[in-house]
Amino acid sequence: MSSRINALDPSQTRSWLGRTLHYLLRDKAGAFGLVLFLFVVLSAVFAPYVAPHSPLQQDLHSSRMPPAWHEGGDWEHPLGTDNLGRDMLSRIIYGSRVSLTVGFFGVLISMSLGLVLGAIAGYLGGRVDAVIMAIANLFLAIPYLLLVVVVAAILGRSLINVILIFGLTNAPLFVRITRGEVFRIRKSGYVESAVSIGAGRARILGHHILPNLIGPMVTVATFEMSGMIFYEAGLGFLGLSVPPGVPSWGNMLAHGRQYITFSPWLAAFPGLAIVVTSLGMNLLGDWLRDVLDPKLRRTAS
Amino acid sequence: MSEPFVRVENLKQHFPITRGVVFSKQVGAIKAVDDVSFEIYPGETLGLVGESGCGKSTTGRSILRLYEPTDGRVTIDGTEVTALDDEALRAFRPRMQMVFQDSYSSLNPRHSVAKIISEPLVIQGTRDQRKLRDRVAELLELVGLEADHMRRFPHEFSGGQRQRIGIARALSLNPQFIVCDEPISALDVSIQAQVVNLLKSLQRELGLTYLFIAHDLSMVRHISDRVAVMYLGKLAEFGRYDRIFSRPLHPYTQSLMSAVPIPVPEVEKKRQQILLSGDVPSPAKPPPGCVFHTRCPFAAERCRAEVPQQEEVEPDHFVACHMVNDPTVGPQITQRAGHIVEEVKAASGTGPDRQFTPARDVGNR
Amino acid sequence: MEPVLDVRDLAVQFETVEGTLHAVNGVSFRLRRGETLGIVGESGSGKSVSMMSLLRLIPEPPGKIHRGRALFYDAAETVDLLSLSNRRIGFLRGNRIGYIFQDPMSSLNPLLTVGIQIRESIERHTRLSGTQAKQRAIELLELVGIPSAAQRYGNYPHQFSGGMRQRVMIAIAISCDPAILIADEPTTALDVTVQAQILALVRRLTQELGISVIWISHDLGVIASLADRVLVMYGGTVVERGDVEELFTSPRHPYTVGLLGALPKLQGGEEQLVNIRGTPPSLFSSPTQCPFEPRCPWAFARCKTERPPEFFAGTGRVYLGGTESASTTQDTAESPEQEADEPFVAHRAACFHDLDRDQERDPSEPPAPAQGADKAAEAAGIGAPPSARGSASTDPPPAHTDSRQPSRLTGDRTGAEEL
Amino acid sequence: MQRYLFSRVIQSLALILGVLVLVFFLVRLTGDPARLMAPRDASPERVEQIREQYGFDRPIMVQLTEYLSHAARGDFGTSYHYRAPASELIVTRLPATLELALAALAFAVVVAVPLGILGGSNPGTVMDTLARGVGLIGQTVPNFWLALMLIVIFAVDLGWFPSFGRDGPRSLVLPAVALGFFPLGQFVRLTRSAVLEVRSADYVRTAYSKGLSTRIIYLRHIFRNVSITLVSIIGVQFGYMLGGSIYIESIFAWPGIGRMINEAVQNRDFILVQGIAVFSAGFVVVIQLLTDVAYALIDPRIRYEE
Repeated sequence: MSSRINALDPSQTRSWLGRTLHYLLRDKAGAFGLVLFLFVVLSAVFAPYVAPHSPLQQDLHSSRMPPAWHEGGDWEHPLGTDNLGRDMLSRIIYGSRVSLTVGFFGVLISMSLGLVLGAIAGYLGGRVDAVIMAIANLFLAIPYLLLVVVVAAILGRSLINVILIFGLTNAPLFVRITRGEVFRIRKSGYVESAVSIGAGRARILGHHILPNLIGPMVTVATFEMSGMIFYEAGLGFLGLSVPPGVPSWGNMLAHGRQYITFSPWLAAFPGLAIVVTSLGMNLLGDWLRDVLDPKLRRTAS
Repeated sequence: MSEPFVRVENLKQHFPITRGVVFSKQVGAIKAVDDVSFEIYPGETLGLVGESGCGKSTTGRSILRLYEPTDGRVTIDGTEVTALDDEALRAFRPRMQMVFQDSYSSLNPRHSVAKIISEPLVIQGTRDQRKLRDRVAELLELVGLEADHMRRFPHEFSGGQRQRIGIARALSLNPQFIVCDEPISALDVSIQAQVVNLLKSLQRELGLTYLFIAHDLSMVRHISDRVAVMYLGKLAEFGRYDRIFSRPLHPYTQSLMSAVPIPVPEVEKKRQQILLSGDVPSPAKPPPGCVFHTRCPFAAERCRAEVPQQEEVEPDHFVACHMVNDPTVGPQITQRAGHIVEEVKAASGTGPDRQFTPARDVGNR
Repeated sequence: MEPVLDVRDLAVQFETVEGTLHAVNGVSFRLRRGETLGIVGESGSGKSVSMMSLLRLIPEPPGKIHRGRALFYDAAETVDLLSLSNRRIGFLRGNRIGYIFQDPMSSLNPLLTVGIQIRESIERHTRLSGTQAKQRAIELLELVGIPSAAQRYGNYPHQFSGGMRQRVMIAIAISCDPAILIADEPTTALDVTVQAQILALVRRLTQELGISVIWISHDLGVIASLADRVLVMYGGTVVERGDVEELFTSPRHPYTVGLLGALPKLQGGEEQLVNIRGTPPSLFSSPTQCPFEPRCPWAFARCKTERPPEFFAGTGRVYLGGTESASTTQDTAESPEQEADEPFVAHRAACFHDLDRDQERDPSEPPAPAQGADKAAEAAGIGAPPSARGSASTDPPPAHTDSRQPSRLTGDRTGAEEL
Repeated sequence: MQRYLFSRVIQSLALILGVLVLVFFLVRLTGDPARLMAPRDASPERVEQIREQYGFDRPIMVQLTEYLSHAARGDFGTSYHYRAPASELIVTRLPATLELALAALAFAVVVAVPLGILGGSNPGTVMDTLARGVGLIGQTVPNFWLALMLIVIFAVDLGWFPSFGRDGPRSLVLPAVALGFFPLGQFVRLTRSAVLEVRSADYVRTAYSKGLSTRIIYLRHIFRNVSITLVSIIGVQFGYMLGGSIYIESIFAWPGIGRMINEAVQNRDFILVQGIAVFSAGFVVVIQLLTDVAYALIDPRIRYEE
């Protein structure tokens, strides 16, 4: 009996989730990415318990202390202090909250917008599709960073604004991807067969198109979240993100830049935090793409 | 004979070719199906045969209104399908079903077999989980799979098994008419026979009417009661299978039949095949007159100018060719038909000396 | 007639994440000068892999030629294709051995003109100058039947139809007058009328040029129309081989028998198609039994424990009208050296059935468990092989009496009696 | 080919027109562009003055028509801060940015393409791991941070290159590396995966079956097909670099457009910002058009489109 079951699937796990986990554990890079990502998320969530000091607590006596392993360093401040004597490690831990909040809600907004508009464009086609795509392509024509900087300068510094900026400027990308996927799925054999058994539009969207969109969406969302974390720091670096008092990686970088010659660690550590977060998410994203992209997996097997 | 179960009248399916920078406009049309008419009688199989791009799959989809036909009328069991509005069409869908060629893509990879097979039932209103499960189990056994396969996913099955799942889904609503769109062409020879035998026995048991689309002439002969030969969006020849296979009169049918290699070396090596010259013209720019005239050895002036209509050359045998009844060329065509059939018949006396035990059940247990 | 290629015990494996895939498992065959050898098999039977590994075209890794030899008797020298250096096998490819692939749509580089793609083969292997090579390429295009070849020379592949592209592929493969042409299902992707054109072309070309051909196909009709001899492959092994007429009329291996019965006939009656139940074998485990056993209606205990070697079968007709001498041999032809001495085209099948048929009738022998309870009744009667008919009186009469049965085939086979 | 080119040019023009309108409305996003442009501590009278000066008090359609008709003549208004025409300012700053972008692109291509090819043609080897690693790092290191770290190491500690200014080839090195690092990662990844894909294509197998040498197969068959992929993303990367130059030019005090954007934003000089945005988008659209032409030149399937 078992010989008649296709031998190509080694896992023998039946459910989709089970297979996914199976593939994750087999891919070391993906698993490592997941660990890094969880590490950042957990430290952001539990910042008050993890951080050794308050991120705002100033101590002008010990300003710009080097990291602990350097001469003049102290394990009281493992990563040193800034010019106001605030603990770098604590500020980095708290800073991750801004980055992750912007990344998470930014992606949430842009993905929701993108899903709705992209699904409409891809499913209805015709004139609606033409209009939606024309607008999306307009946004995509302007260099992304430039667009973000301009909009940020117009809207002014606040967390909500930053989230909105990323949510809105990134939506066209999601629109384009969703539309392409919906288009592809709509032409697929299983949607055609659903039509042939009398499935209505709602059912086709809900049972066939949306579930098959999850894979590509999750993958793109991972990369875009990493991108937003990146660009939020960039905006902070230009002084266009959250208000200057808030500990964020971008603000810390902008601040550290002034002391770059004498106290390079002030800029180095927030940047490293970005690199670690981004690395984790990219590894995770690569892995997700490999696992969730049915086209890729089929050729691999 | 009884009333036709399916009646297709002057069916046209044209796909627009658009071009444009900002606003697209139609600059032409691909005439995938162009004025095709035929009937299928209750409980019989119509084999629709032709080469790639001839419009046979499109015909099947237009009949089921998976494409909106450009023109023409399709009537199934007295209901004019082409006149139904969306709501009525959905309600009518259970009575006409389709088995798809690509069993990999026509089954949603995220859905379990149970979900796939029960989906039509759910759409048509069955909510009782137990009833659904029982019906799925029953259907799986009907197509030769096991009831506990329902928990698995399509990728866990081989091509032949997936095709069985597709058949089970098509059967779940007790349809009367099934369009089989090249259901076996992606399968290995030994698996093809399994699926074809299954389709045949299901037809006997359930009294189904089939439109069987294929490019394999031998398979069409094997399974069909009537045969329609299609070329470039039009029917070349149509009629009862024994009529067509004992006297193929359309020059295209002749070349098709002559081109099929016969697995009997003595015969095959001595055969004089009719080789067609050139390629199939593009359906976007079909030749005027008879679409086959560019490759037809018998083509005359008339064929270039005038579209031939179906003519009944003998009872239940229609040919769309100007030359068949031509006093000078007609006999040549008939003679060629005789020659081709003779060559093929030469093979019928021989065959393997051993018999393989036919599996008696429809499944593969 | 002398051989041009002698393949012995070829085995090819692929390392995959799921384990080792035994794609080809000890394939031996011989190709004689000027003949066309057909190789039949379904997907996964190893037919393409074994041919590609002869020219070492399988990607390594994950592929690996595990063992075997492939002696190529070229005009000047004899070489083992499998142990040549990369440089020397490169010299043979496209020069002495031409290859045509299955999918003409993807086998030509879309960015280069067909002319360049033909020319680069000529320029690699001959000393023709640029203009001469171009001239030759145009001649080749004419030879394979491409109208207005000189103009088409500068066209790109996407401007050709599938059949025309396959003609270009043929032109490339024969551009340097090869000794061997390997055609890997070249007509599978084509329509039947186009296939007829291509078959006619290849038949004409190989006759004119005296090329030995290996033609791979899953279509028995194509093999019947082209081949002089046939190998039937299943699960990475050769299960049956023989002269084409004999193999098609007196198939010995249950798989071949089933395959022929599974084909619908353009001419036949209303018979039901033969079901070969089950699915093709998994190749992940190295077989220690007959690969066809799980699907075979005639299988018995021995088929599960041992891999059947190739036994002589059928009438033992010797190719090209030789003597009928081989029929008394029940040699298993285990060693390749021994094979070399055998008459060229003995009909052989890798199946125990004819030898051990008495064992099958033994009531104490339980039916193979995989086949379920109703199998026992089946094994007792229906489908008894014709070689058993009339020789053993204890046999129940066969359920299907085929009036077309040529009588010459029963009783000819003497190997079984000697057991 | 001509039809293809024609349609692409029309599309590009339509896109630029659309961008003009989009930017026009972006600047009016908060509803009161006059307040946006005025200094933070400006008196209401001053704001009112600005409103009149720039005609923000007129109906919006009138403003739009005038803006478009001026733009058609290459007039993007007068910079509030520099007191000079925006288009003139952009043109003066353009050479520096182009120099930097081209240097960054050259750096990225020269390093990435060989690395991607070596990695893709030897999957699983050390070279491949290196290629994948570089591809990953390129995507994860923010260029503004990289720029700072490069200054710390190569300008401050080692003193090999100047840490700011545009003063000869040596001053170009650090900004170009910082700006080109992200495209570099992209190019490596794409080249590698394109090589991986192309080398297992059927036509490459055909080339092997003809007995061609590996060198010829790579040169004639693989690279040509890989280059299609590369050409098609260079336009995208150029757009990215125009944005990235905002950081890099500011950090290295490079007198280009990117730095000017930063200054204009800090000075709330939105006439200039508007001009640069339109100009950059137009620039990217033109680059995209050029890459499409290059694409068509390489790929006959587009050139001979029926």
